[in-house]
Amino acid sequence: MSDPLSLFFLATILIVTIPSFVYSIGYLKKEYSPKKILLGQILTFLFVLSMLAVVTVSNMLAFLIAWEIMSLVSYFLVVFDSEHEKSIQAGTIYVVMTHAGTAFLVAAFLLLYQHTHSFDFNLVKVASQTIPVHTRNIIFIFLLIGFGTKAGIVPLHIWLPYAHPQAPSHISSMMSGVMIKTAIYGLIRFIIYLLGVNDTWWGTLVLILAIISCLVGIIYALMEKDIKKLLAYSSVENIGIILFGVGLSMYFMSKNMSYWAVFALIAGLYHLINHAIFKGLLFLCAGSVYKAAGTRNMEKLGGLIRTMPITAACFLIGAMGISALPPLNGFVSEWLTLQAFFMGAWHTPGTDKLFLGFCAAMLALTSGLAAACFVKAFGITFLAKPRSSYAEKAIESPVSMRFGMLFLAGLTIIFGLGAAVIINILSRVAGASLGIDTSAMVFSVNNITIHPLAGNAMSLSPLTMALILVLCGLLGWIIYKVYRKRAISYNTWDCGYYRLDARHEYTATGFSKPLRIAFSFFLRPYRTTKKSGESFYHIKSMTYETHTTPVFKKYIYKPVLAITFKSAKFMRRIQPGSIHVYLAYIAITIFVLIILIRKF
Amino acid sequence: MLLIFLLVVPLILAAGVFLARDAKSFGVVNALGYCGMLIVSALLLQEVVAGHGMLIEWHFLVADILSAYFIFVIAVVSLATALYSIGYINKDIEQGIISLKKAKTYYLFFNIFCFSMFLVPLVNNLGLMWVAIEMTTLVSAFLVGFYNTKRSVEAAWKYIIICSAGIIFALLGTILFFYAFSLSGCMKSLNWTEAVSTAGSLDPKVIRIAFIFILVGYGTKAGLAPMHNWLPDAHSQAVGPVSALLSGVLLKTAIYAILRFGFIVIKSAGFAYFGNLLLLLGVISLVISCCFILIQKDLKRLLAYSSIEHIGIIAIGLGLGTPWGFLGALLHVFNHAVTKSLMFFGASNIVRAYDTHNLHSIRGAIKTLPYTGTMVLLGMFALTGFPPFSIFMSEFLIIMGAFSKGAYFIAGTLLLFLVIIFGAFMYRFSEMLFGHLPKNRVVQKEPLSGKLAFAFLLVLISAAGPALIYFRKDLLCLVQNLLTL
Amino acid sequence: MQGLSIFGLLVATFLMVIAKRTPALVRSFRYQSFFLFLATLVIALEERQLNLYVVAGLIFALKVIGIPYFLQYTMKKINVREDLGLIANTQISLLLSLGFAYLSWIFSKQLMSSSETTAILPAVAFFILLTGMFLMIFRLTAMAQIIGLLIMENGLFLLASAVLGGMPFFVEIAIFFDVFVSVVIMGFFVYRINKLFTHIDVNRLSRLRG
Amino acid sequence: MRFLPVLLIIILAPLLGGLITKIKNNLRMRQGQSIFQPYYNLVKYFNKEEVVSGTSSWIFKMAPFAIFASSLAALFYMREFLALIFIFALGRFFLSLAALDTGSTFGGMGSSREMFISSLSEPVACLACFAVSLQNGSTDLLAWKSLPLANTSALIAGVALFLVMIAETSRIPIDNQETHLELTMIHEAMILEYSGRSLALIEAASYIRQMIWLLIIAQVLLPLTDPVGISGSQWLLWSCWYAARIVIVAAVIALLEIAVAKMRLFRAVDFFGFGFVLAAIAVLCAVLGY
Repeated sequence: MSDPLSLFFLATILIVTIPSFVYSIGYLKKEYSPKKILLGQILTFLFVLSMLAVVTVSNMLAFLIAWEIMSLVSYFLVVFDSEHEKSIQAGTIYVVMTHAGTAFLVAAFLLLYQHTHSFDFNLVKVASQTIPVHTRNIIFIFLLIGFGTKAGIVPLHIWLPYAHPQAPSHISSMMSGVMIKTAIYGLIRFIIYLLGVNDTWWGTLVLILAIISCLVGIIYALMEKDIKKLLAYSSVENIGIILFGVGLSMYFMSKNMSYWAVFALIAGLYHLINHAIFKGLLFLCAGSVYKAAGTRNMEKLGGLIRTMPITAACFLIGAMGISALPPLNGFVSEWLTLQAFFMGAWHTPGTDKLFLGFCAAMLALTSGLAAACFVKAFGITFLAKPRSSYAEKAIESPVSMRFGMLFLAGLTIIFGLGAAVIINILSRVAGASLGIDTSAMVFSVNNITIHPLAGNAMSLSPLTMALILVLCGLLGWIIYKVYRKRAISYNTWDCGYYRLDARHEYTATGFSKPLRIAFSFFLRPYRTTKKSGESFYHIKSMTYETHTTPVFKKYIYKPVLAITFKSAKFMRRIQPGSIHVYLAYIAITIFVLIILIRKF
Repeated sequence: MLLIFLLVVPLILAAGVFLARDAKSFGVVNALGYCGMLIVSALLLQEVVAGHGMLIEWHFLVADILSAYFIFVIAVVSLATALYSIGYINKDIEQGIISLKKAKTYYLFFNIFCFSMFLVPLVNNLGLMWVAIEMTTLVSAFLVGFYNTKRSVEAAWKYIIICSAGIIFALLGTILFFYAFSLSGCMKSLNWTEAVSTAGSLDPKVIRIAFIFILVGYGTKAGLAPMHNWLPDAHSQAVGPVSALLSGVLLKTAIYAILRFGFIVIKSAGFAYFGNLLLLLGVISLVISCCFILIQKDLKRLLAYSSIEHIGIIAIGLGLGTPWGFLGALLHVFNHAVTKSLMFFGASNIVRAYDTHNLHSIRGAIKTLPYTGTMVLLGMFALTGFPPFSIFMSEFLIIMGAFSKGAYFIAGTLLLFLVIIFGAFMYRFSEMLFGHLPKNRVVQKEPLSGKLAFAFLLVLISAAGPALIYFRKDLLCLVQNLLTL
Repeated sequence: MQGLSIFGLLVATFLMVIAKRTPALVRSFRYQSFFLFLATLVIALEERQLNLYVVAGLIFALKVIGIPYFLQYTMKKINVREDLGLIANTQISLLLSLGFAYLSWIFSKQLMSSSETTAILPAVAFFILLTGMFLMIFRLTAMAQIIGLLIMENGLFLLASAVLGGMPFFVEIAIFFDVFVSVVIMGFFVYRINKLFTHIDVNRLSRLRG
Repeated sequence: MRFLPVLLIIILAPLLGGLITKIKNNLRMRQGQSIFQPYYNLVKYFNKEEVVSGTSSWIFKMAPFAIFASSLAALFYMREFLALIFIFALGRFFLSLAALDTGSTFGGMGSSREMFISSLSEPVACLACFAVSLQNGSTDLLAWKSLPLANTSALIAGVALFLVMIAETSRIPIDNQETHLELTMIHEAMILEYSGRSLALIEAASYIRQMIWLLIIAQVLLPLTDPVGISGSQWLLWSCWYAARIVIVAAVIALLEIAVAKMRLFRAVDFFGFGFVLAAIAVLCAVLGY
């Protein structure tokens, strides 16, 4: 397959994987033995190869094989630190979940095959219109579950926060940045491109899932102390944002609003590549922090901005991008998505407007929470005083790692400023995958300003915005300089208590407390206090912990597993080890079969 | 001539045991012999496929495409086992677990066992086929009870009694088939070649009843639930290499027998009857084995139950009756044979290194036995149906067959339980293979022969998948001919 | 004449069902085999087939003399308690076996779909078969299981010679050989079990489970 | 010509702050400071020497410019509400970071609360804007022209926006500009470490931001068409009314501030919940065409 869609994903993959690969050279050194490094690099190479295969093959069977190989290799990479119990568990959860997802894909593909008698994309596309409606719906659901597992759509996200952090950081950046996007590719390729959308409820369902993923993802991210886990949860959120675009485009497609379908898909794809870039970047930065400080726990970090300036700067850019701050790329894509909602709703008749408005509001809430989340992530990790000896001994990471980070940081800015150019390219991709001719559609003027639907007031030019911001900043600076008063350095104000140290700083947990209380209905926070000392009245030490209940794990996955194992244990009784019983089984089988002989 | 060769070589080797000086050299000779067997069987297969249709020698040996295929499978696995045995038995002698004499008896029974298995697909006469299968039981019983421990003898006893009792019913079924033939008054000799030709004119009622006995009888031997109970005991207690033979091919010979009678049933009583029975037993096997795999703590038993699962899958594939499903099932016979042999070799290496079967007390196997560990890891993924390994392909074909027939329930069940079983495998094996290297364990050296066996099997496993994709059309034609013979 | 042999077979079989100790079982097995030999001989006389004569001869040689002797020999060599260990006591066993008799009568009438006279021998054969299975399931010791197996085979032979006038000749021979070998091997294993466990109560062989 | 209103806003922004304080004081029967006090303050800050926390990094030094820039740049994006929200977010982002940078507990507290409040306020703003945009199909709220009484949806949306504005300009009941009591303060807690010129810039920025909010809300609640093709006298009238309605909104704020008490922080959830419901009703009205 070499249509724009495939090429777009090809580009996305390469953009992220190449710098990550360069980064890995410095990252792996001294962490592992040379032999293991070689193995790791080979696996990484295979991983990238399999992802490329996934987005380029034009045959369902080949897709399936590439898909499974991708899962397999990524599993090996997740358990790369095979000593840690954690990574083994993470790997197991990951590979089992994704395999379960694949089962649904197999079912969906075979249903497609049954009605179209071909595995080839083009032939399937031609014949797919003949499929009866209820079968189409079933196929859609299966595809959604299958790819949703890989993409980490809530509540199928359960593996993601375990697997992504456990892998080596360059792998985490590839997994979070690119691999989960292949699932989005699958959704677009199979649902939008091959199956074609003509029920409104498809889009609606995807939008609802998007809302849930966004909110759940970002709320969990806010509660995290482990920086890589935080990033992983934020990937769940961003997948949600991408799904906003995709689902909205499906929705408009079913309403024959082709222009807005294209526009929404553009927004989705734009956020997809943006997230690939800045999430890749953030994971790389987190990795270099981990390598330098030896811990991922934010409560033990802090003050790294002095010792690791480059990493800090890159992380800041990434954080700004992901918090949708102008004029960086995240801002552009979220703005596009919101506009898609606003303008789309304006052109949609009827009370669906209310639903669309609600979605838009939820998106806004998400971006607000995301900003909070990354203020916390950057502020606690890099600013103020070091909170532990880990953070004090940290040093800036080697050149190759810095290159990887700086490259992606640069892209974060470029994809913000160059929006007007990129949007034209994306319009072709979206058009091709929706089967709409976009040559007549206008999305930007003179490659500077995004200006959909010429004549409408709505327009945006990140480039000019950046210019204005810089100029205003300069103005402020000039005013600042005009008054040449001296600035003296002194301790932070300590209310007259002269021993202010890192222990007085705000912690990650403390930072997110208001939100923890606000969302307590969902997070169900609880506290554990441990007292130690020879007697209850004479307590030597006390430990006090706050936890949040992992709702999905506790109320969905655990019970299912429990039931499975219970029934299995029950079945165990049929084999008590007595030969007489076994012989009886044979006799009984014969009797039963002969009695029921007419049934067969 | 080929057929004779196939039967004579094992006997010669069996006789050769008495001349053998030491176990190792004889092991090598043994392996060479089975190399020859493999080549010959490959020639046979090629000749049959090339279109000479059916080879008949002395009127009681016959090889059509089906039997040639099964012969090939048996040859492959027995070669791998012969290779693996060299190192394994040698080590047993070094560690003083067994004497040279015992080693010789091992090779003796090994060869007779192989002979009996080769006999099953080759004999033309359905009665003699029964004899051959019963013979496999009797011989392999010794290999199960080889170490003469309480557990192994118990396993051997259960194995021999349950299988004999089951196979008695198979004989009853055979007699009833014969009765049906005599009713139609056309033949007096139970020969397969005549049987198929006259199958059309048989009395369906008798055939139906007879087939139930055949199915339960040979099903017991094939390990179809709920007659499977001997299987985990026998396979887990047998000598390391022999477990592979038992799981890999012995079960398949029983499947072969069922198929032989099946063709007659299909012709007289129609496909639906044959299909439904197999589907029923297949699904039951799948479900039950899944339950036991979930809670299994014994490494080799785990693999044994997975054999039951795969036999169930094969039964389902055959029962579907769609060409894709049938093809998938037949290919699955081969794929499962090679993969499971690899797993059993790996398992017995691990069991020996840690001298325990208990999965909970085995950790960091991939460090203790780097080579074996890697192989087992890959084999595990192959066994649970991950591409690019071959089992993925055959399972995919079977599910495809189910869909093309519209048997959504079957397909759904298959998918569901495959996933659950995969989960169980991951859960057990990831803990066993990875994790910290235990204190008292050191990295162990592995014999070359074992490594060779692993490499041989792995090549087959990885090569078969792509090959199947490449040749699937031609294979389909062959199967369609088979179904319409 | 045939009537006598059928009568004898039935009696012998019921004797087996109510047998409490191994020697009794072996003895009644010998009676059964003898009447089987008789029945086969009668059929041979009717059908005038050489191979049936040979089969009858073989039955006499192996099942009336050879195997029972071998079994007694094994029993002597492993001197364990002689009782069979009844899971279902004799009365219940008897009732059940009556049920079996009825069942097999129905079954064979279904199967033979012809006059009742031809259905009677197969019915007896099925009955013997069932009884053998019954003994294997409801008697504890290893010996009982071996004998149960042999009884089932007796049933099969009766069936074969009754409905087919014997299988193809070399098949018969092969099966006989097979039976003999299997008995020997099982005897060998009984010997081993006794050595390892100091009993042959196979119900207590339940280390391997689940 | 385009820069004239911008300049005007910049110049008048502090005055508005002074005005609100004045109204409050008068309502409290006090003399109160002059309405030009904000200007005096700014000048004073600019002339004071500055103390910078030793633990802080370049983030702390750079933040004031970013904040100032965001407020100033916002002036050019008043006709694109969504962009406006994001630009404000930029300033807020850096202010919160700067607050964390000094390592003081107050700063952390302030930024934590600020992000909490703002993230809750954003959906309300978005939905309200959505309601208005359903009327004229664009996110340009200043292009809103029909009379509010004729249009229920815009009125309700305006009220929702008003609630958001209260939070954004750190007014009672969400925040309180007047005290430095650690229980209550949010915005003040963040800028606690700032002094001198930096503080001046930040203050100026927040005055401008407040002005922008007032303009928007005034336009939504009491809309006014642009002065095209009207004679001098009418133009005078127009500008008077233009200023008057801003003053009205300011007065309402002042009234509210002395009327109600500061809420507990976590009550903010209910506060914005109410705002969200209002906005949703506004959308509903818009859909039903009221």
